[in-house]
Amino acid sequence: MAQSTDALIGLYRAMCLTRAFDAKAIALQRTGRLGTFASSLGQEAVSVGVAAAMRPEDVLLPSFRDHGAMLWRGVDMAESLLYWGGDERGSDFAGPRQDFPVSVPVGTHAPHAAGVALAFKLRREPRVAVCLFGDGATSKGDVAEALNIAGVWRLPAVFVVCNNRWAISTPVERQTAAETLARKADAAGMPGERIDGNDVELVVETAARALARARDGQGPSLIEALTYRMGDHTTADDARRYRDDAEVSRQWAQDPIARTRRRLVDLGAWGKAQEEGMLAEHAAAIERAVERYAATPAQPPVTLFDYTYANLPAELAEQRAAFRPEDA
Amino acid sequence: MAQSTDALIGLYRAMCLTRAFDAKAIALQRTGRLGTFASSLGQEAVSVGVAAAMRPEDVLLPSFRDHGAMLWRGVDMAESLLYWGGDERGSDFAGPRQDFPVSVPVGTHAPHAAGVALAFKLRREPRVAVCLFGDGATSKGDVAEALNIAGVWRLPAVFVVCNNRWAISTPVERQTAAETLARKADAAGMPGERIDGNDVELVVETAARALARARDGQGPSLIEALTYRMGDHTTADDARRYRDDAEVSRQWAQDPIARTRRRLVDLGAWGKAQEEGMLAEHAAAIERAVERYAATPAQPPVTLFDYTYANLPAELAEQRAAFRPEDA
Amino acid sequence: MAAVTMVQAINMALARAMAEDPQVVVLGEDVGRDGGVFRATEGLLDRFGADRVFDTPLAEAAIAGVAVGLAAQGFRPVAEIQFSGFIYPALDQMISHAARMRNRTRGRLTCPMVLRAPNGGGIRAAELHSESPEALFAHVPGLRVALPSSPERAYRLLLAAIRDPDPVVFLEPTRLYRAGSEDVADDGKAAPLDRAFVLRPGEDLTLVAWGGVVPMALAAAERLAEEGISAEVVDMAWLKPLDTATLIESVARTGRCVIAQEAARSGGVGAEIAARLAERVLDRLAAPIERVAAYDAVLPYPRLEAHCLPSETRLLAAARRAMGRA
Amino acid sequence: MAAVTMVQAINMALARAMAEDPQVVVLGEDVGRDGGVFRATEGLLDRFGADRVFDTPLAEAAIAGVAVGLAAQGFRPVAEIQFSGFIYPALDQMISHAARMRNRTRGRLTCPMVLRAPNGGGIRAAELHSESPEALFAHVPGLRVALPSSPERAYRLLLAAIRDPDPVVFLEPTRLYRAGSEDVADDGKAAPLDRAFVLRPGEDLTLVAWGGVVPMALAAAERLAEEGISAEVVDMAWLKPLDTATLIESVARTGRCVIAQEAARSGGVGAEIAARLAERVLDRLAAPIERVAAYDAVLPYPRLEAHCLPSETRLLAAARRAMGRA
Ligand SMILES: Cc1ncc(C[n+]2csc(CCOP(=O)(O)OP(=O)(O)O)c2C)c(N)n1
Ligand SMILES: Cc1ncc(C[n+]2csc(CCOP(=O)(O)OP(=O)(O)O)c2C)c(N)n1
Ligand SMILES: [Mg+2]
Ligand SMILES: [Mg+2]
Repeated sequence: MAQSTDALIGLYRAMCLTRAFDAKAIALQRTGRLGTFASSLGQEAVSVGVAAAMRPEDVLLPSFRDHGAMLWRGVDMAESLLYWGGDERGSDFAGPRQDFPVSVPVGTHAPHAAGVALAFKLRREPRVAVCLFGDGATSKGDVAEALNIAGVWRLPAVFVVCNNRWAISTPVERQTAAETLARKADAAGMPGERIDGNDVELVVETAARALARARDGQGPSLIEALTYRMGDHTTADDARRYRDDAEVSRQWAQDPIARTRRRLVDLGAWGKAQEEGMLAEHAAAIERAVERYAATPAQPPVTLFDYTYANLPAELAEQRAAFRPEDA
Repeated sequence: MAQSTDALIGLYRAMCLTRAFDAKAIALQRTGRLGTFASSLGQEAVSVGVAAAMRPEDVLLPSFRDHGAMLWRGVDMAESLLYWGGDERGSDFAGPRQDFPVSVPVGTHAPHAAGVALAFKLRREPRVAVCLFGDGATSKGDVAEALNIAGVWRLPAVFVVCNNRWAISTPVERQTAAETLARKADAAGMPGERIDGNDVELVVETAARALARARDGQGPSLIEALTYRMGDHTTADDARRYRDDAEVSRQWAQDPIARTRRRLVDLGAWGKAQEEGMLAEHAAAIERAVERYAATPAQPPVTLFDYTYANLPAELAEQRAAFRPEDA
Repeated sequence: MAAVTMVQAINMALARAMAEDPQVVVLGEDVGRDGGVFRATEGLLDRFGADRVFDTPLAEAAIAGVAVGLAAQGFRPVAEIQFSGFIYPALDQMISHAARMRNRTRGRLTCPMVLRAPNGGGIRAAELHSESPEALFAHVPGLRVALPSSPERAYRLLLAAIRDPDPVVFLEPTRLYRAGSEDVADDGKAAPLDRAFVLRPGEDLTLVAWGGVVPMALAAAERLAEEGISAEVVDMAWLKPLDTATLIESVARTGRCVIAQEAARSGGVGAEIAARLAERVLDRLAAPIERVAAYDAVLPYPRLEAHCLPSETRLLAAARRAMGRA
Repeated sequence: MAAVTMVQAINMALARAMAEDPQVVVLGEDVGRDGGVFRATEGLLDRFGADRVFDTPLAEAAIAGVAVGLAAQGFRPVAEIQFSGFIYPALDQMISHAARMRNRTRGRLTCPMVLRAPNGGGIRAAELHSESPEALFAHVPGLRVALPSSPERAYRLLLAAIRDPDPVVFLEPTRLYRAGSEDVADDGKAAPLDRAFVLRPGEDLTLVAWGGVVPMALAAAERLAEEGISAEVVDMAWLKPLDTATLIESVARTGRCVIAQEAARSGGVGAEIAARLAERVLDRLAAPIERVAAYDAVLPYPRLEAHCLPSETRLLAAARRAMGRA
């Protein structure tokens, strides 16, 4: 692997932070302090690995399960919580200003990635649009249309299917008969590759290659990263209704975090002290983020009128003027 | 080739009739007796060949350029003229009662084909849904979604891309970077095959194989039939704005009708007498169809209210009651 | 006869329709083993088997399109869109094909399908999980649009929708799915087609609502009664076509009308109702028609959602204005 | 200054906008070499090159979606949908993304795009080539919707649409593309945002129209003048938001209003206009507001199309009814 040990430690830490953040978010949801939340448990290597292969000036178009990538790119955990807490300001993140917010409709951000990549191409900027979506999303027409356009225009875009085997209750075998999801690339005339998405180094390496290719004007590619959704679909879901606990248990053997930790331990680069130090550090960072989240003053209700248009239409100005927050 | 000479003569005649009908329709349009019309000049082998591989109880879902297939299936030329003349009754054809009408929106009938095929599968009927669309249609999300569903449900459907190289002014090279349009099948996990669509026997044979496969419960397939749109996109188009006459001229060498005629002549099965007899017969049949078309009494204007709902809503009944044809 | 919630009533209607008519099939994302994310299709797979209930790939345009194909073949597909916020990709199929198949073929092929979707706000859900797109469908000739507002009406309207030979968009207020329960006889009786329900008679004022705001209108009427104002509450139930007769009869009598809708104010179904009343009973109107609706802003995320959606307070204020008691 | 048709004026506005602002790019099916099926983009490829004008694959959802991506990156894409009858697959992107990007990110990302499409009937075109879907967009917070009704207004409204920092759906009446020509100065002056045009002053009656029926309203006004009825003609021009002030001013004065729209009657933009008037100037109305619109039937194919669409005869009849001269 091309990664240095330091880099691997960085990836490991990011995956661990993602998981810890994830657990905290679920806890906050369970106690009524956050809205419905989509956990990325078990698939951190994909989200983090892809982001790690990007440059700051690239643009990320994440799915709703990509806090791993978003945090890596510089979104503040408090911003992420704000988003999941039902506050639009969570997507006005200070970090990667051109990155896209989460796309709630599955797969509809894929055409945006083509548009962003086209912008780069037209401006002759060596930047890449990176779009993450799930196995379920590959059934959407939007994704097919976007891949096709990116292919024929040779756009600097990288599409990553995080194949976690499930789209809510639908296993990937009932989502498509395609041999692999990487084969979706054939329809668009771009290279498609399936990789072990629980191997974070491989994810970084594969994504880096695809990004370099795109940056170099050689066009888009599709990466299928095989992983597994260890948790429920969201906090509103109960996966035991439709899948075997045994299957989930088996998948723990592939856990990307445990794998990476083993590798670091084998390399002599990680041990109990580092692990404990990191966990404490993460816990503290998360606590601080939760505090910032909790301390964020509410948006004044009247601001609900202020971001629909740059030029407030007269009719909306009237509604705004008549608005009384106490009427809710 | 598996076709008998008689069968080949049948195909030849059907292609010739399609072309003659086509020419007549253009003439009618030019003289104001028909609306905008989409000619199938040069690609008759695909439309006719596919239909010839079907059984009567199968269901055809044609594109707007498939009068070849529709006439073969038993749509009356007068009905077709009625349709292109701007009269809904043209799609209420007496012949193949379960066949679909022309789909004006490109590619959106592909999901219908999946639905029809699903109906066959659920009822365990040995029938096949056959959907025809163009190269341009393969860029539509609807087509990708339909192929994917047909694939994963192993539906008895055959999808045929009539690759006539152009979607209005867009050549297929700028439509997609896919190696072939047959590769679109990879994304859906079904077999895809590219064939010479100007070889009518090959079209029949390939379609027949795909139909047999589907009928046999082995699932859908995609056929890309390579041909060429010899005419303008429609009577409203002037292709010289965007493509070389020289390219068109070269394509005449591939003309499926001339090819089939040569073959029949080589087989000693066709000659001047037969040709002249057929042409006269077709001309007469077309004349009769035009007469039937011209003699079709107009729909009473008030009928415009009568097919939107089976149960006429009160508000529409009111509008109907107040309707005065002289107000137009 | 047991007390059931709205989502249970919907489940009951689906089971009933499937038991009665083998052509009724249910399809959509996660409608099978999972029973739908709100459990509306729970148990149907076990009871009717995989030939009658099927999970689809994640593709809303195709869900509608497949239903069109099934319907043309004589099936009566009931397709579920997981939330009405994801129904937009299905609009093309509904507008370009479902709504036109009968007319296009002069009745040779028809489209007896139902497109169901959970609808509306009030459950503090994520973005696009609280949409009210009913007006987009209610403008389309060839479609019917229905919204229930109680378990019983859900049961009977859904049966009417499934039995109707034309496409029906059936939007179910998520906020009412489990908001309460009532006894519903599983007797297979459908609600009349295209007919509104007068839920509470009144003399001074007509409150018109549908779906998720109906209980709000009923509560407001109760409150108005305390103030000596007798409000009639009309649940439109069908938004396409509209039951103009019931509307006119009521407003001609009361002379005052407040319309409550969850969708954004401008261009909502409330506008059509107001326009019809202004056309038909102008001379009976003792006060301008009031509309209470979501503001014409993008619907806020949960934190501010309630500030944008109609509230009982706003309904009451409008009613009092209409009564000249502002 | 030469007399230009509407489609030439649109072409002129596009060229002007592209010349002024390098961020303006044009995309759509056949907009390049072919110049668009109506020639609205003719010559732009030659003049501005393949980096500013590009043919897209046949994929309407992606055309809108790609524009959203370009716009987020600071471009000002002007995307063409070949006919508004094929705009339905783009609704999801327009509603779920274009209309929300500013709000969703609190202004961090925006969507200064225009979605253009030929619109409306009257040209005896094939099915789905004569649609009037403006109401579907006019209900959506975050969008603007404009329709021109003359070459000059087309030029100025399109410039306003392109320069506006938010998404605008721009629907061009095909029946007016070449219906006449007029002198239009290529001076880069945009029409004011969100403002209707009073095309003809009048005192007895207000005729409200937009797009393809505006000339019909003007002709009707002429005819009414002969009958001694002075009709004011208002071209709404923007359907989202609506210029309520101009409407109110006019109808408060005339006391009578006839609204003409090409779209199906129920749930059209005319309903919103009527509803607003009923709210705001109820006491000034001397007669019920009349709406002249396509019937609530599937729009017929060319043979019967004219029987469904509004006609001058129907407009005149409505005006006379409003004047009590029926
Ligand atoms: C267009 C659309 N349809 C339906 C939904 C509801 N929904 C949310 S996530 C999801 C499954 C997504 O599966 P996949 O793409 O595999 O992503 P994963 O959840 O596994 O990350 C569904 C159906 C949605 N958000 N958007
Ligand atoms: C959804 C949709 N978009 C655009 C159009 C306008 N249009 C009609 S035919 C056509 C090109 C179709 O190309 P192809 O699929 O190759 O079929 P062909 O015309 O070559 O038979 C276009 C863009 C349409 N009818 N439907
Ligand atoms: Mg998944
Ligand atoms: Mg073609």
